[in-house]
Amino acid sequence: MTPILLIIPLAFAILTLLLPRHWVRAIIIPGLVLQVGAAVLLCMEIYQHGPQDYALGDWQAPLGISLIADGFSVTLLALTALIAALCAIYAQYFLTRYPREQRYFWPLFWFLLAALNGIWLAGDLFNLYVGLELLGLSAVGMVALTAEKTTLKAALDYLYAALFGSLAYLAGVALLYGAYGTLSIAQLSDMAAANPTTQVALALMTVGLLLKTAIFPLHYWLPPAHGGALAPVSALLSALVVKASFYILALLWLDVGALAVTVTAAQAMGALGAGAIFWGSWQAFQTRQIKMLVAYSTVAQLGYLMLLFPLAIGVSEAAAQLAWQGTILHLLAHAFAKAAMFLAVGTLVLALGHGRINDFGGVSQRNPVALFAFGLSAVSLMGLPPSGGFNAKWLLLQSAIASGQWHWFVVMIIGGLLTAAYVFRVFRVSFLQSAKHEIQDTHPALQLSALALALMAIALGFVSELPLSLMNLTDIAPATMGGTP
Amino acid sequence: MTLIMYLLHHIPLPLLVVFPLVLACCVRTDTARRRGWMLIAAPLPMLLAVLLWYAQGQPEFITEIPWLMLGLHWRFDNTLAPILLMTVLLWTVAGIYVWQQLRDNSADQQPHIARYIRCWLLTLSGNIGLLVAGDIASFYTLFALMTFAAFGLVIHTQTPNALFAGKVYILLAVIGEGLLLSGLIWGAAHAAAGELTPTAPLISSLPAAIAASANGVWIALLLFLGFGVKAGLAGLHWWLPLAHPVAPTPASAVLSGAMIKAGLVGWLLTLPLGDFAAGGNFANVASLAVILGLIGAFGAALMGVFAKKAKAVLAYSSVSQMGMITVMLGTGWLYDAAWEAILAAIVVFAVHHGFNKGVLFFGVGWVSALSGRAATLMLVFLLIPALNLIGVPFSSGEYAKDLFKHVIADLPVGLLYPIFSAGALATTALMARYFYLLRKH
Amino acid sequence: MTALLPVFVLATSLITAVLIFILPERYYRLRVSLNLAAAVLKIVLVAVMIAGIANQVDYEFRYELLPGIDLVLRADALSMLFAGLSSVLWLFTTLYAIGYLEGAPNRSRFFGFFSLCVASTMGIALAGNLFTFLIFFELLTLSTYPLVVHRGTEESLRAGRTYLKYTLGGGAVLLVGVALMYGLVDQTGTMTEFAETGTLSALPSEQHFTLAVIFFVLIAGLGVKAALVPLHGWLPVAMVAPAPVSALLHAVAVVKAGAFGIVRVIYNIYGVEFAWQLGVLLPLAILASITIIWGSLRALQQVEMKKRLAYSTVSQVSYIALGACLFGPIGTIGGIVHLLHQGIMKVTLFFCAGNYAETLGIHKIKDLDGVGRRMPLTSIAFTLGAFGMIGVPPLAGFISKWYLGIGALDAGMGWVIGVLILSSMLNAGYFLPIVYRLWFKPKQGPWPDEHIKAARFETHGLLLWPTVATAVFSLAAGLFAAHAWSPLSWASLIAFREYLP
Amino acid sequence: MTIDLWYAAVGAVIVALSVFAFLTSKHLMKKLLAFNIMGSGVFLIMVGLPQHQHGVDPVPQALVLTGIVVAVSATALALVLLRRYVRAGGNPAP
Repeated sequence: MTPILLIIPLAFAILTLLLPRHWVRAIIIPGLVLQVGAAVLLCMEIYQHGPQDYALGDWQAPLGISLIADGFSVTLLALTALIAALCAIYAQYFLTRYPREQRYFWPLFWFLLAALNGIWLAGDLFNLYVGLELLGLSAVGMVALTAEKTTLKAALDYLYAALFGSLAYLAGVALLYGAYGTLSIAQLSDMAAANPTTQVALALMTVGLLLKTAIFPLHYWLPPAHGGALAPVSALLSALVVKASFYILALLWLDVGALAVTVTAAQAMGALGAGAIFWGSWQAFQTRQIKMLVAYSTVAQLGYLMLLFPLAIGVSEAAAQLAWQGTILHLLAHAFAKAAMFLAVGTLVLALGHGRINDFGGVSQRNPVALFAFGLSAVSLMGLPPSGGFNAKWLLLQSAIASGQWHWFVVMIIGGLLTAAYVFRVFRVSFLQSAKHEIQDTHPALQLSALALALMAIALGFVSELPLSLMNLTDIAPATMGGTP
Repeated sequence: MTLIMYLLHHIPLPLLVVFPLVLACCVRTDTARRRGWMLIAAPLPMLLAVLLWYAQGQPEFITEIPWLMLGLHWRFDNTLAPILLMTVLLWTVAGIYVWQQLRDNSADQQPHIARYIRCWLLTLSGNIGLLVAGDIASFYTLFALMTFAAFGLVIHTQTPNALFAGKVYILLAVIGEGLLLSGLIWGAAHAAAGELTPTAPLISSLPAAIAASANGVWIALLLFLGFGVKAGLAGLHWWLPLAHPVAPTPASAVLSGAMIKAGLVGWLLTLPLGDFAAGGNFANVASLAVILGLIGAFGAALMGVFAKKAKAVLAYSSVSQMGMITVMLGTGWLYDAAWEAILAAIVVFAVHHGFNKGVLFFGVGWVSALSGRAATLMLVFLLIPALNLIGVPFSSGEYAKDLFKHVIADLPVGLLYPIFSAGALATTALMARYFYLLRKH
Repeated sequence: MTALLPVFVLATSLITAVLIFILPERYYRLRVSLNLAAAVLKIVLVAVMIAGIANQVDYEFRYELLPGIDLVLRADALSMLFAGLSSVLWLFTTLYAIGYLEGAPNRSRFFGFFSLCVASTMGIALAGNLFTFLIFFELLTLSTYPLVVHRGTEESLRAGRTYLKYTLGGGAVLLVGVALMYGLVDQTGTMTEFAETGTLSALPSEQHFTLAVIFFVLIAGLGVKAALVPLHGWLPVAMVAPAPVSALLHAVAVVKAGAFGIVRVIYNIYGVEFAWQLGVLLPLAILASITIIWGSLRALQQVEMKKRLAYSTVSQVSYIALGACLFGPIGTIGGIVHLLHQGIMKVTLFFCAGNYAETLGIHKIKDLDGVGRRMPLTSIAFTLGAFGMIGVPPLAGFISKWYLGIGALDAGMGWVIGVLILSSMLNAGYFLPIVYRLWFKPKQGPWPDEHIKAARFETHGLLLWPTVATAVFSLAAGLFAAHAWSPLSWASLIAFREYLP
Repeated sequence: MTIDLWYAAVGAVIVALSVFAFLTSKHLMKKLLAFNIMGSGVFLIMVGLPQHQHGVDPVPQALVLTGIVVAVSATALALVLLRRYVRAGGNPAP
């Protein structure tokens, strides 16, 4: 079952590359159905039978590629499939205005999916590297789709950051392999001790991954890339791609190097997160372009993910558990909400013909559904109930209380208010009665796919139990990662 | 007769009080001029009921409706019955007066007839209602109804003076209601202590509760001052001389004759007098009552003789007369053994003053409507109530005052007796001024 | 069935909201019938539940949201008081809004958020624990913002911003309080359930200081919506909203949610006896008293009708908090019953203000001269509402004040009487001049902007009859206070269950 | 010091130098070159260090092979983008 999730996207990537244009359009829906179906089936299998190891082609590690499907990875697989499917539906209608870009979008899209699935399933550090590189390359390609000067520049910056980050990561891998002679995450987590080699390796990998995740102050490449790309691309990048490198980071700190990391380092990571929250929010509050606002919002929201480290390292098991659960929920909620937000914003920009926030008057009358989707996703981002974002924030707050780390508590509360501050800028103007510009109608599918994602972000607030119970099905995580194995 | 008896026993008291309210709802702007009869009809059922009740020998008569307001408990009270009778009669007569006015063409000059009639009926309802209300909530309700509705009567003419008088009236009224409400709540809290559902306690339970309370003095003071606004207590009387000259004549008559007694009724009902004062330490408040009463009695007379209008003189006279009643009340409060007798004197005095003052007010209207010999005849007729007020021998005033003087003759009150007697001089001066101003007119 | 009834009650307005959002603007009749049908259905459901509660039926719906944290919808006597108020007023406000917004743009959006707002209110009423309460409390903020800025003018947007600053800030503070409660105190997950007499008193005395701190954090969060001074700044500004919104915000939704929350925290989390022992009630009572006086003083200075009413709300809502602080059943009754009484009286006043503005274009108090003749029914309704606010019997406000006063004396806080009386006098100070202008002043020149000519009635029927109805309610609530089905009796039931478990 | 460790040490020096070049170079082409050199350094470490510790090992060889493929394709993509960027009027040395 497991490798199908890699085979499907790769197959479709090649198909869409080779087939003529009208065929490409025809196989989008079947491909999505297959992908989502496979992800759901795997989920159910894992749910019933527990985590699975799979050696690709029966080649055993270390030379073979081992795929590990546990609760965490299948959750992310399902998330990826869902979001990708909705983004694809959106893209299908959105790209009718971009025939040239459409040609390249679909192969890149499928490669991106393959890379993501590969990362979620990877059982060793090197496969993660390959996945990261494939992910980076297809993401850069997608950013560069429109081939305008600004997007090319953004794509180049993104590419250089990704490459530099990958190499830093690879250097760390080299050190770890040198020291322990294995790349398997499961084995390393037993072996890695708190010695300088491990710590240097971790430091190198961390820097690389921070750069790829665009954590403040290494976030410089993200806003232009995410803000400049086409709407469905931005949605995929913000919702999924940055999460992949964060996933690896979390794996490194809480699993592989759990014995080597120090509380001080974890607090420093948290400080970066706080910096991201404040700086990203402030920038989002300042910017004039709606897409940049959403992109900076991603910078800020990624900061919450960083709070996992101080909240889960060096604290009681219960607090760590809460932090871990909160982070997972936040990751999921942000993925849904941010994808929805980018899609909604894309629709609005399409309707208005520009992205200047201050000229958004009248949008609420002509594009209510898109605006509503934006609003719902904003609810989740602000961490207001009922939403996945709220549940995530709640768990993180509880974790901060349980471990007595009041500074992070304060950061999160203020962060929520800052989010509200920039999000409501958009609502404020959208309620203005006077429309300064001609507003065009947009295809309902555009609005509805955004709304569907936003509703998922909200619905996550009611079904948080589901991912959290799936999460507990893990065999690679020690106690700090997910409770009972 | 049995049918009437049946009705008397089974038609609840509230209907008699609500009747004027119903009438008020039927007044319409375009036909108001032809609705003068309502003013006469409104108090009639109550008048009938009281007379019947008297005819039956004043049996115990209570209407209870537990689900209305905080539990309604209304009754005819033996002590208050004379005042009730006087009030209803006065309102009826005043109603006739207004009805006649409305029939006259001169009434065309008066705008806002509908509003006037409505306010009249509302005030009437409150005034007669508070005399039969036995629970605190409805008593206060009707008291407030009377207070606020009377504003419409005070400012009816809409002249600048009337508007100013209205302002002073409403200001003092609101302050009075405030004092009153705090006193009532405070008292009720003691009366209802230990109960889980403090449905409004009966007003008759207040004196005992106040007497038993550690803060009784303060509650009593609040109530004394709160009702004092209505009763024209010296210092709180300012609205009276302003309101009476500007209000329409019949309105002045009921204001001074009937409504002013509502304050007195409040005192009689709520203050810990008689047996309740025994052992209590209300001497300070009681002395205050005597002192304020004296100041009112003579101070008002002093101011009254310089008044420029006949009705203002009558207003000061009302303050003065109420001052005498206050003195009587204070004395009775100080000497609880004598209270029963003094109470009788107070009631008689109140009824006597109500009737006579009413007639004197009507007189102002009558005299101004007449001329020549008829006016002179009227002046002569008006000597009767004036002399009554002064208390010349064989008059109702003499009877009322004598009742009181007999009581205090036996009490160690020192100079009070001669001073009280000197009150007649003050009244005489005022009456002289009244006739002078009428003649001049 | 007993578990699902609270969900149904919530769903009536939630589903209506969704349907209205989906319906295109032009389906006027369908939208109206949908809205009204839902409102009537909700009243029926609430009535069924009220009857059930009186017979000790337990309505509870429970759903696990997060590990160890449940979404609980439970109907108890107190929640039914609030639910009854909001369902009845929803019907009347909707009727009024239909008339008020006739021909205006964006009605679909308006009624959608309107229903959502009522759904949040219902959720607040039925919330069975602090967490659930918090969810709906925040939802309320979100659903009311579009209503406040509905007109889409610069002014309303500014007002919306102020509104958000306060309410989101308050929401964050409440979140802090609730999170602290769960994190520091409630290890078992049962102490944050709303239970009669509260459960915290069982905790050891070392935790009492923490509990007191959390209490004030919670109150600070709730106090923003309840407009406790100095957190009341949003309320007068939010007056730019359309009249039915103001009516809803002031009478049922926002300020009541705050006040209701305070009552919940005191009675069902801490338990009034325990809160009294902690010594947290006296400071709150003093704050509430300051609010009462301050609101009245500010109301005196206002020249605009709605602003004056807004400051009056600031003052009046704190009666509820004050009543909740009075330790003893009578004060409790006073506070709780005022929750309802203030609602019907204030909604009446705002309806009247809306009628004056919509019919004659009158916004300033000085333009009200002689309106009583032109709009007698509205003016009678206003007079009733105003006298009720002053506390003149037999109107609803008198009953509240009566119980508050006696309750204060029972609790040994006699000074509260002074506050009540002073406030009543100030109320008289700012309401009586309006009443005076309505009835006694002659008309000065033409009306500022007469939209609706007097025909069969003085104004549009849908504006008039809801106003009259709520005015009659506020009279009836006082007149029949001792009746078994009066708000007062229901409040007494709540109080007895609190004090005599 | 084995020869493998020497390789690893040289790799580390190369990485250090190229990181410096990557960070300080303004020109995008130079950055790309620095990246490639950095890659070589990392590969040297990758092969050298494990062989120093555990003797001859086929795994690093396989890994480096994969790494080179990835680096080449990344370089190709970067070159394409760079060329398009310059053609679109972008300045390669901002």
